[in-house]
Amino acid sequence: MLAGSKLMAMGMGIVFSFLVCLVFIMLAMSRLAMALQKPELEERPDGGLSVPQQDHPSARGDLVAVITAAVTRYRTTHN
Amino acid sequence: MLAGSKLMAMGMGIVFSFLVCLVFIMLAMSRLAMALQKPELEERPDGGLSVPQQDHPSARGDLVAVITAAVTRYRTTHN
Amino acid sequence: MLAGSKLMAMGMGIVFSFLVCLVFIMLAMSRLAMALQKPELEERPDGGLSVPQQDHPSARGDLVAVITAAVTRYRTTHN
Amino acid sequence: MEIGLEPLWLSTGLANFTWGQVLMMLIGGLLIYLAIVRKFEPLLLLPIGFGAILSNIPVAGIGGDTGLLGYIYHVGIETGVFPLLIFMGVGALTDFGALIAMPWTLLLGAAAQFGIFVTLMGALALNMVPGFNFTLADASAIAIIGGADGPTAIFLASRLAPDLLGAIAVAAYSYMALVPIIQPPIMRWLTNEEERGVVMQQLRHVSKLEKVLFPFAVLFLCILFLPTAAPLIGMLTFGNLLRESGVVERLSHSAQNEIINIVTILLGLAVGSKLSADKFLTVETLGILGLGAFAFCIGTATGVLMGKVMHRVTGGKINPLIGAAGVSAVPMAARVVNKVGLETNHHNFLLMHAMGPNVAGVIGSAVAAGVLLAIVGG
Amino acid sequence: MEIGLEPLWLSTGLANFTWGQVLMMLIGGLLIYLAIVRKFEPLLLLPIGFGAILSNIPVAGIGGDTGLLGYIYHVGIETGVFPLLIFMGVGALTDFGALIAMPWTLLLGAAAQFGIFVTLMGALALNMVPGFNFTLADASAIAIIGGADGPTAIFLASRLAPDLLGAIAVAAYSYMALVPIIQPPIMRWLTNEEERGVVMQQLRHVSKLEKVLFPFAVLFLCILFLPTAAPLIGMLTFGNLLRESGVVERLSHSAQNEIINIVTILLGLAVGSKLSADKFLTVETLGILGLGAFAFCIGTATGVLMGKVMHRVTGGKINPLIGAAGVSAVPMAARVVNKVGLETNHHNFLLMHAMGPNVAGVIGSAVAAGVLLAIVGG
Amino acid sequence: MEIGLEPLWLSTGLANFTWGQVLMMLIGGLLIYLAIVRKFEPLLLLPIGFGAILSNIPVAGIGGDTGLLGYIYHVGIETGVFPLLIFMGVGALTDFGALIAMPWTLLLGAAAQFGIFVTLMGALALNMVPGFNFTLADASAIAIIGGADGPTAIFLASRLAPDLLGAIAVAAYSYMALVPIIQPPIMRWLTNEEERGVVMQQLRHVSKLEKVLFPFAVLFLCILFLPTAAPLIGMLTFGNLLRESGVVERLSHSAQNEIINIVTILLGLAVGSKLSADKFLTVETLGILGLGAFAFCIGTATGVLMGKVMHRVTGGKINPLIGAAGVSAVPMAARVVNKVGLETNHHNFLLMHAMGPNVAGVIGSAVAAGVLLAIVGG
Ligand code: NA
Ligand code: NA
Ligand code: NA
Repeated sequence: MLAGSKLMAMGMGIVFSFLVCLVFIMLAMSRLAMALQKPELEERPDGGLSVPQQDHPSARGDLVAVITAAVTRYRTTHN
Repeated sequence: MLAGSKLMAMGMGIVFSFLVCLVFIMLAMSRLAMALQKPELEERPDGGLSVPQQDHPSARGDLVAVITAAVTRYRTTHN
Repeated sequence: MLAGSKLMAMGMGIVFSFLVCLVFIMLAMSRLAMALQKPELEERPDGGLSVPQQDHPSARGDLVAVITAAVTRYRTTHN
Repeated sequence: MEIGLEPLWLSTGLANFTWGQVLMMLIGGLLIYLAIVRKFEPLLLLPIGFGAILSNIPVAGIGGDTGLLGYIYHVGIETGVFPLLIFMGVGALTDFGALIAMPWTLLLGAAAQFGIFVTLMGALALNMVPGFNFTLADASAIAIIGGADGPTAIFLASRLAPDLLGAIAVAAYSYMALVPIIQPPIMRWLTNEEERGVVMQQLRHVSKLEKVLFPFAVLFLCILFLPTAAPLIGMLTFGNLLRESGVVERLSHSAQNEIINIVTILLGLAVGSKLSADKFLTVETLGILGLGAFAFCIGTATGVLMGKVMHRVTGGKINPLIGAAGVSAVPMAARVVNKVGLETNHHNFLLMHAMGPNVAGVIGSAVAAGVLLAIVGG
Repeated sequence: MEIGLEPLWLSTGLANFTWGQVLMMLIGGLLIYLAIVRKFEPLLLLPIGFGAILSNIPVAGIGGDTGLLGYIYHVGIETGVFPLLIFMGVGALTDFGALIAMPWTLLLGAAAQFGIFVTLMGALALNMVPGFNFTLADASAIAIIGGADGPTAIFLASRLAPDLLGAIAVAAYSYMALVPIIQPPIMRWLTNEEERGVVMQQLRHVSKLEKVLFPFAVLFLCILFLPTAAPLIGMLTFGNLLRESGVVERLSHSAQNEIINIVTILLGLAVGSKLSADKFLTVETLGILGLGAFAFCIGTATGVLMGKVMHRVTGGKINPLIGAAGVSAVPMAARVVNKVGLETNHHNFLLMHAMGPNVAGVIGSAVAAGVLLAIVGG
Repeated sequence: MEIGLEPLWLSTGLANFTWGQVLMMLIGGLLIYLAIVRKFEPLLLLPIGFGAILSNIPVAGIGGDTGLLGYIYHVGIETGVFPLLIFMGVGALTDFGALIAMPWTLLLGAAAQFGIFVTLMGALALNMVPGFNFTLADASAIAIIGGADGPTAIFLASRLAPDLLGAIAVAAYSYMALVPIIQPPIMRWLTNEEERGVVMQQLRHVSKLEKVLFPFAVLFLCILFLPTAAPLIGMLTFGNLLRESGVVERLSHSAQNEIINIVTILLGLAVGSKLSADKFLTVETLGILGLGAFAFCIGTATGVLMGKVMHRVTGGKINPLIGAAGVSAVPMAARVVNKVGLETNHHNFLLMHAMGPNVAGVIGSAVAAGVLLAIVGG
């Protein structure tokens, strides 16, 4: 019973903390989403016909860059 | 071969008995179905707008009642 | 590296041989397909209403014949 | 590891073939031919035939313990899961209304199972011929071919005679496809023009409630008297309840489509993997093929004869032809009845009346399988 | 092997029944009745009920180690695979838009989990009654019934108290079906006319990007603080990402249909196979049923009370009724809120506003399950 | 068990993270980003990326032996079942008509496999760089990335180098998505304006019978000369026969939809579970990524060069651009050919002509995989 009440207190505490954190993260996320979408909306109207293929090279750069950075970081930490 | 003929006799015997039993059960079932559906058909026309939600409490009663009965019976048999 | 170049030579050799063989088999196959379909095309117009059911007896003959032949052959080879 | 032409040559099929494998591939090819060109039960015979080819490829070991088909066989057929899931799908696909309207046609489904038990005796009798050595379990698994029901045959064979599974499954599906050839002569020979011309009265209406209660009725009897048939009957009635309950449309749809299709592909391939030369190219296989044809003929005949009995007893209300549908082979056998009936009377459509004994035959052969399991498997 | 009537009789169900099996079959039948006639969560209760019947058939051993249902249980539930795949499907089926528009309603989903932890204490308290002997693991598995979420309950029970799995699953789905009966009186009792009449303002538009980011936000927190909830939260958010990403239509469709349907059938049957007399017909089951009802009541009440708090804090913008939806039981609880709201104001549709706490409740109970696993399972 | 904040803190992700896990999650996130925003093979990269995140969550153990993804990996990838089922689906989805109409384009599919074998040498050469230590089996598994065929790469890697599976699968699908970037410069560089402008004559009609015989022709050769490729070629041709036979519509539909969708979800998650820090965050992964890009470039170049040879030999009837489609990456590479062709002549649609070498490339890389298995796996 003592274990039970301790468990209850902790359990509800964690559930509430978790979901309150989630509230703040969601508020932040929504703000981020709006920030990300506004410039897009402004760009698009005047000639923003972004050709997807042209985006690719940078994406490829991203891929290799991030993985390279990750590997480097990991190796410097571990070796 | 003797085993075979014995098996054949028994096998066909069981298959036939089984399906003859099934005939009678089905006849009984059909009669039951008609009996169950007739009162329903008579009830419905004059205001039988049974509200499903109102049925629920009794169903819940059923559930608990049957399980309680089952548990009690089992325990009296086994303990 | 030596193993690698040997593997490369052999690998590409096999891939090419395989696909060249496949080219010839496909050419043969296409010729066969045309040969098989021409007589059919000629037959059909004048009363070639082949009743599928009438084909079946021969098919059944096929089945038993081929399996019988196969079993016989296998047994003569193995026993 | 050595790289060179010698080891490579040794890894080719050409260097490793045995005659048995070549012959089995030809048989696999024949099954595919029959499936595609002659439309012999293509849903099963095409995967079985292809499975036979794949599993007889030397070196590749696709049918072996670590091969794809060996793995599928182990998971799906050794455990009995696949035939039972197919039986669930059959239940979800089957409307038992015609049988509920005419419960007495269950007797036709019962009579047609005679083919099973006569064949069992026939298989044991064949042991007197040198080269044959069927155990009682083997004979039972062979006999179930007469049940004209694929999943039942595969389920029983996987329990009683796994070595014969390939031959039994091939025979079962081949003869089911041959029903339009095998049955009509027997039906015509055993009936006269007057009997074949009987026009049956229209089926009564079957209520939704009856259809919902029906699976429970069948399962109830099975539980009381023949629990060994419960896996088969249980999954059949479960599938049928999904269909008739009307409250689980999603699940019913899934049992009738996704599940049965996926399982059929995998089951067919796995059954094909049992068509190996050393198990299939034996004189026993010829015996199985012969006994299977025999079983179908006897089952058809006893079904029709029982139809004649019912014709007399009911004062001519029953057309004895519908007894032939009692072997099951749904819905092919019912269609054959309809076709033979139309030969005598161009306006006499027996299809719906034949569906009663036809689905009764499914239950009948599952019951027979339960009997065999109870007696032989014990 | 001996052939005769004696051994055959000994293989019948009649000769082998125990009373417990008969009673369990009746309970299986009751579940099917409730599923078909009363429409109690039929997608789950029908297969569970049928599974209970099948696995209690004597001799057949369908629920045993080598039986179909035992095999499915072993592969799908012991491993946790089935509830997690269903959770993926739930994620793919759920639109979290309402929650994203009103993130504070997560507090309602949090408050309703109070039912879980009070029930945990209740289960431990019940140990003082002779006959009850719940371990902390048992009590935790029972308490999760208050989460009103089937797959979460099955997942947690399969980890913490496999012996109680059958009773817990039955209780969870039964009470979820009873939500329209259990909740309204509590909701009416705890709120006044004015509170119930609050008309909430229309939800703001939620952009596609927010919906795509949402699963990451939830998963991110789960990874940081509660990795034991990661299997559940992970598959839920994965399914939701399949849905919202817009680039994998095929996979999203598959998660929402084929996978969830197939798994539901198999999961239901396998859960049913745990309804065996020796595990189910105990006084503990009565305790579980009682505690489950208690958990639902408490969860509803604390949800509504938190709704009242938010009502005050926001100066009356929140209708406290929507707090009741925080128990999850999607979408039934939200519909109940809508219905009770309409009683006071015939033009006040609360359905969309109740969807926020409703889906928050799904996350809340998965979080609670993670807490229980972290503390009790460690 | 002790209840307190200390053990609870110790069970959080925050207390247990390693840097490697954080980096792998970021890589998982990157893959999802590429899948959703850049539409890089989303059907695979989204589940792979999510699987990477899930399996790197500390404490949860989702990718471990008793975790969901570990379990799926064990059942579906260690056994080879999943890639083979996907290959069956690919066969059922592919129309080989264009290849049958132009059998000589098989040579283009053969030439493009040069990328595989050059990469194999490259991988072995890389061993001279300190930090690299690829065995012949590793090198072979890496080389198959040049085959531009996902299931083939996963199948071969699961046999020859399971430790590298994650990196190989990620590289294969990433570069397949990058085909529109990698190929055009090489194609333009190796051909002149006149060659690129060649208008090819319309494809002849291909009869149903040819399409049915085609899978047998391919399988026949495979059986004779390269049985190690039989699992891949066998399932590909089986799927194609389901499609073309015209008698098993249900099964063909199932292979093209339910099966491939379900397996894709599970395969992606399971491949993602191999993206663990200790296996992925090594200098070898950089080598694999580099070699993969190299393989694609070489394959494209040799395909185009073979196209130029055929252009000469046929007196200018063949547009050498279609050789680039020989790497497979169906149907992306064929679309790229079409696009580059349109740059020179706005009315020259090469799509259908490029489909021939494109599907030839699928067969070619399966054949190459068989060669590698025969030599290296023996
Ligand atoms: Na039958
Ligand atoms: Na909940
Ligand atoms: Na390729």
